[in-house]
Amino acid sequence: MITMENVSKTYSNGVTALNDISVHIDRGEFVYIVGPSGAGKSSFIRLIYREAKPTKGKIIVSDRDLSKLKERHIPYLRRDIGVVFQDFKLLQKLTVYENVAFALEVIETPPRTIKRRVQEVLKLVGLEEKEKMIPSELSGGEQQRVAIARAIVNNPKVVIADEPTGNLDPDTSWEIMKVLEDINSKGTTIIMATHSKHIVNTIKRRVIAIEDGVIVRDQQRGDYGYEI
Amino acid sequence: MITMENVSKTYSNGVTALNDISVHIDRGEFVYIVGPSGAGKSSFIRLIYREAKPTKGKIIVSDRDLSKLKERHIPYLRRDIGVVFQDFKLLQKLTVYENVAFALEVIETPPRTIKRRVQEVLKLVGLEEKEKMIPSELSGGEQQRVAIARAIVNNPKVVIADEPTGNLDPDTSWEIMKVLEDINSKGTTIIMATHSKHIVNTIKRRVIAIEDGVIVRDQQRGDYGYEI
Amino acid sequence: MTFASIAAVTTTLILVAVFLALVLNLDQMAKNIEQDVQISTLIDMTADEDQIVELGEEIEQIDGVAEVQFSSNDNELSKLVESMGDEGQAWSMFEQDNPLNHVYIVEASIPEETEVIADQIEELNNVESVLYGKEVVEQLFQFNNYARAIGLALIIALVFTAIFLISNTIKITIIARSTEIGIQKLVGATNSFIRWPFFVEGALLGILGSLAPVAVILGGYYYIYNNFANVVNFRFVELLPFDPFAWQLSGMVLLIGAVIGVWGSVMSVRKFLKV
Amino acid sequence: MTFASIAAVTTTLILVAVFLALVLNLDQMAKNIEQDVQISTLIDMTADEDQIVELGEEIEQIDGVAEVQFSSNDNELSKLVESMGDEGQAWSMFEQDNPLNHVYIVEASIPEETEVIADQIEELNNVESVLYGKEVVEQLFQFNNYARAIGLALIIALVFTAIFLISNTIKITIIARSTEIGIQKLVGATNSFIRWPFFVEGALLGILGSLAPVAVILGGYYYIYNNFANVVNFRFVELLPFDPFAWQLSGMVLLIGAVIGVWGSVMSVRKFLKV
Ligand SMILES: Nc1ncnc2c1ncn2[C@@H]1O[C@H](COP(=O)(O)OP(=O)(O)OP(=O)(O)O)[C@@H](O)[C@H]1O
Ligand SMILES: Nc1ncnc2c1ncn2[C@@H]1O[C@H](COP(=O)(O)OP(=O)(O)OP(=O)(O)O)[C@@H](O)[C@H]1O
Ligand SMILES: [Mg+2]
Ligand SMILES: [Mg+2]
Repeated sequence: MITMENVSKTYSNGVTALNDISVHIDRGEFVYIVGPSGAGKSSFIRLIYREAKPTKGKIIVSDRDLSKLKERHIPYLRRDIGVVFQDFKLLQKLTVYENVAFALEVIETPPRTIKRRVQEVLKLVGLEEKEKMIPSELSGGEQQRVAIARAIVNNPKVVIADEPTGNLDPDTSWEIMKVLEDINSKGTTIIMATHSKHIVNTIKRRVIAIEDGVIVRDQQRGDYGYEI
Repeated sequence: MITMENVSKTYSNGVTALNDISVHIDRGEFVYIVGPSGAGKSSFIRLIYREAKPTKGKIIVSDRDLSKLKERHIPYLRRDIGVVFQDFKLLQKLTVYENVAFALEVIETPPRTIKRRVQEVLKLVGLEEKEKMIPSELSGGEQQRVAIARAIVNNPKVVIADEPTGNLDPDTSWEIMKVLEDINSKGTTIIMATHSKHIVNTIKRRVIAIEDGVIVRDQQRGDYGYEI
Repeated sequence: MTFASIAAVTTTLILVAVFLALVLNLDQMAKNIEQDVQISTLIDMTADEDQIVELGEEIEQIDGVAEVQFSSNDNELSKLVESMGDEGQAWSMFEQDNPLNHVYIVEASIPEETEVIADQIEELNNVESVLYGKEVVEQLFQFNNYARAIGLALIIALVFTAIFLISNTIKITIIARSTEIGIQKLVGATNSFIRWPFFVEGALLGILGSLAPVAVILGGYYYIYNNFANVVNFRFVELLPFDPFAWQLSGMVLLIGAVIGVWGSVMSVRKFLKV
Repeated sequence: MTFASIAAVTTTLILVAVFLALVLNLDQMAKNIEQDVQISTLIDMTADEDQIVELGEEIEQIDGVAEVQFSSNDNELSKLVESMGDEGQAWSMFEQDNPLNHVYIVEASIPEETEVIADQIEELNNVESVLYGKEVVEQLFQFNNYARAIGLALIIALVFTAIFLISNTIKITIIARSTEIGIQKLVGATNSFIRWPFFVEGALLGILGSLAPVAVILGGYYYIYNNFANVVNFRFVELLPFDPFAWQLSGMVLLIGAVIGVWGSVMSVRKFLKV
């Protein structure tokens, strides 16, 4: 599904966020990305959906070689990937419903299907009653759940979630994890950056630990591994 | 220090975020605000520094009656309170250094003092090497630490932190907690909304639990209280 | 913001319309002047009727002569008397003893050739002298050229001003939305999906922005045409008739508005699609 | 964005400057025409010298008469011959037998009173008739009034356009910064702390934006004044002299720019300080 070979990423200000990373993630895997603040987790994620380009190395995502991907084909790559951004990235002028529906509109889903599917997903993240509100009227955790709903609404092949529970209380976090586990069991690849020791240690999956831009550990059914 | 009497907050869209809250927080206290996503924690906090006005009830913050506070005196209230916003609210065009310095510039601190004090605080949150970067060049956790640095830089009487560790790994979280404990021990009142069961259960302080806009528990040396 | 944008387009297009009206009218007036350049061929007092007819034929055969008209000395005197108003009455006593010549009034088909033709006529027999206000004509041509050049410069400057202001407005609108555009792209929207609302908005903005100018043109020109015509009626100062001029002008402004709107919007969006 | 703002201010102020120059010149020309309205008093052919002198004194005593000048019939004839150019030569044969009257040329101190004064003169003895181009004068006055009204309307419209565009520009700049302003307020900045950079920016924007227009005024007017003056020299069409007019105009534009800039910025900031 996702293959990186000797990938490095140096930002224009000279910071090297990733340094010679090689990794392979199979279709249907569930992978935690862990590591301290500033380690390079978000940078790793940004490379997969081509928000950033690697400075060096080769990346293949669902059979597309990203270094050869033409500018105008990027939207189609992104439609295969649902992303929960660390800072949510919601459209501020649209309602909760419209934000989630937007991901379906860009792939020209018939309106009737959109309606059914959006309501289904909003219920899954517990926001069915807030569908008419705009992001600035939501609490932090509610916005995060809208972002999650948008990421999974079009049944993408891969869901990438950058700290999807950072603003959520434990109860809600577990519900979200259930949703992710559920779609993973149906074959969706899940990549999730997280700081939650509890989640990682409870739902045991593959753990990739990044520190200072280098993969320091890659372990099936690993644990969070950092002392509290 | 902070007194609320029968305070309610209903937003213009009809959502009642807080419902008849009464609470008193003394000078020098350390208070956790806990509760599920959307319970009203951020709304509670917003009332204290007068980003929002209560629909009903009376609020007194460091001897100021907020309902009688004149528009032009609001800045002076806010200078007594350092706030870590849930969404950081950093000035996107300024560097890390300038963002933190800004809180000192508005109170007309002499430039020399500013320089010394800002560097001191950036060291405290572990960002001394990133002072020349702008927010969009920082990781989520780094931005959160800038927000924390800005909140504490002018030695305010009260520090209010809305999920100050939501984007931080456990190690960095504990460092931030040490900083907050430290300034609390010097007499600063701390109010902190959090979802971290670990922190609440480890550093035992007063816990105010809000659910659906109502205070359901107010306990000295309490614990997080929600099941994982 | 949308209102402000439309208002900005409106003010600019009104200016464009006013200038277009001014320049087109001035240009027309200049043409009128050109058309009116005539050569007065003073015929020798001694010439008899045959010779006069012959001269007329000779003049007609000169290349570039459009029209030749005979005017008797009596006719010339009465024109003179008339053109002098009250004061001219004193001269009517000379009707019996007319000191003026018979005249051929000649018009060139291309006004700029007047001088060449006049020179040729002067060579003919029985011509006493040729009058065509050499200096006046040259001055008028030069004035005409100046007016056209200045007019053209003003119109171009104004259309560019309009384009600049509109694309500026749209650009700023888009800057305000660049975060939104970035997010849309990250969620998988194609460029054309993002572009078309801006395209529609640009066209709408341009067209809505030109409605008021069109109203101003129709109303204003109607008023000015009807009132101004009574006040100023010098020889060459004549306004283009309301119908069809005001309608043509309205069409032009609408077209300019729509084209500029679409153009400005397309140009400005392009920059922000590289996310 | 800052460049775009300055450019928008610049284009607008150039338009204001052009219109101001046009309107002030037109107004001056209109005044020239007014100043030039004269009454020709045709003196009876039969009047002897004493009577003529007496008539002159009587005219001078009429209220509102500014100047009275005698012009002999010989003088009148040569003026006529001259004004007719080549064609006039034919008339010079009448020098021996001058059919014209002696004339008093009278000027009113207030041009609008011309008609009243002319009527009074007509009542006097030894006056054959009074000529002052009744219709022409009335038309000119009316044209003059129209020109002033239109000119005033155009200037006001343009200054408002300028104010609108500038405050619009600044407003949009501030909308783009409203998040920043909100954050600054939340961190404890007072309104004046936030306001003063915008104040400075507005003034700078206005002044920088008027530099190019000032250059255009000085350069352009210098060129036009020197070239246009040679081409167009009809009686009343005379441009205001470069010095001091162009300098005064530049000063006005600079002032307008600065005032509008500060005003626009202050107005626009106010709205966003209520966070
Ligand atoms: N756009 C950018 N330009 C320049 N430097 C950047 C940019 N984004 C991130 N960085 C830097 O790259 C490093 C890695 O950032 P990244 O966002 O990948 O960290 P992270 O592991 O996601 O951290 P966190 O857990 O705090 O979100 C950091 O040092 C950061 O300052
Ligand atoms: N500006 C607003 N306008 C309207 N409704 C709002 C606004 N802000 C918050 N709300 C609503 O008020 C309720 C409480 O929101 P609040 O942000 O206080 O929750 P919270 O406890 O901070 O949640 P979280 O832990 O997810 O941040 C929510 O239902 C939210 O939708
Ligand atoms: Mg990150
Ligand atoms: Mg909150």
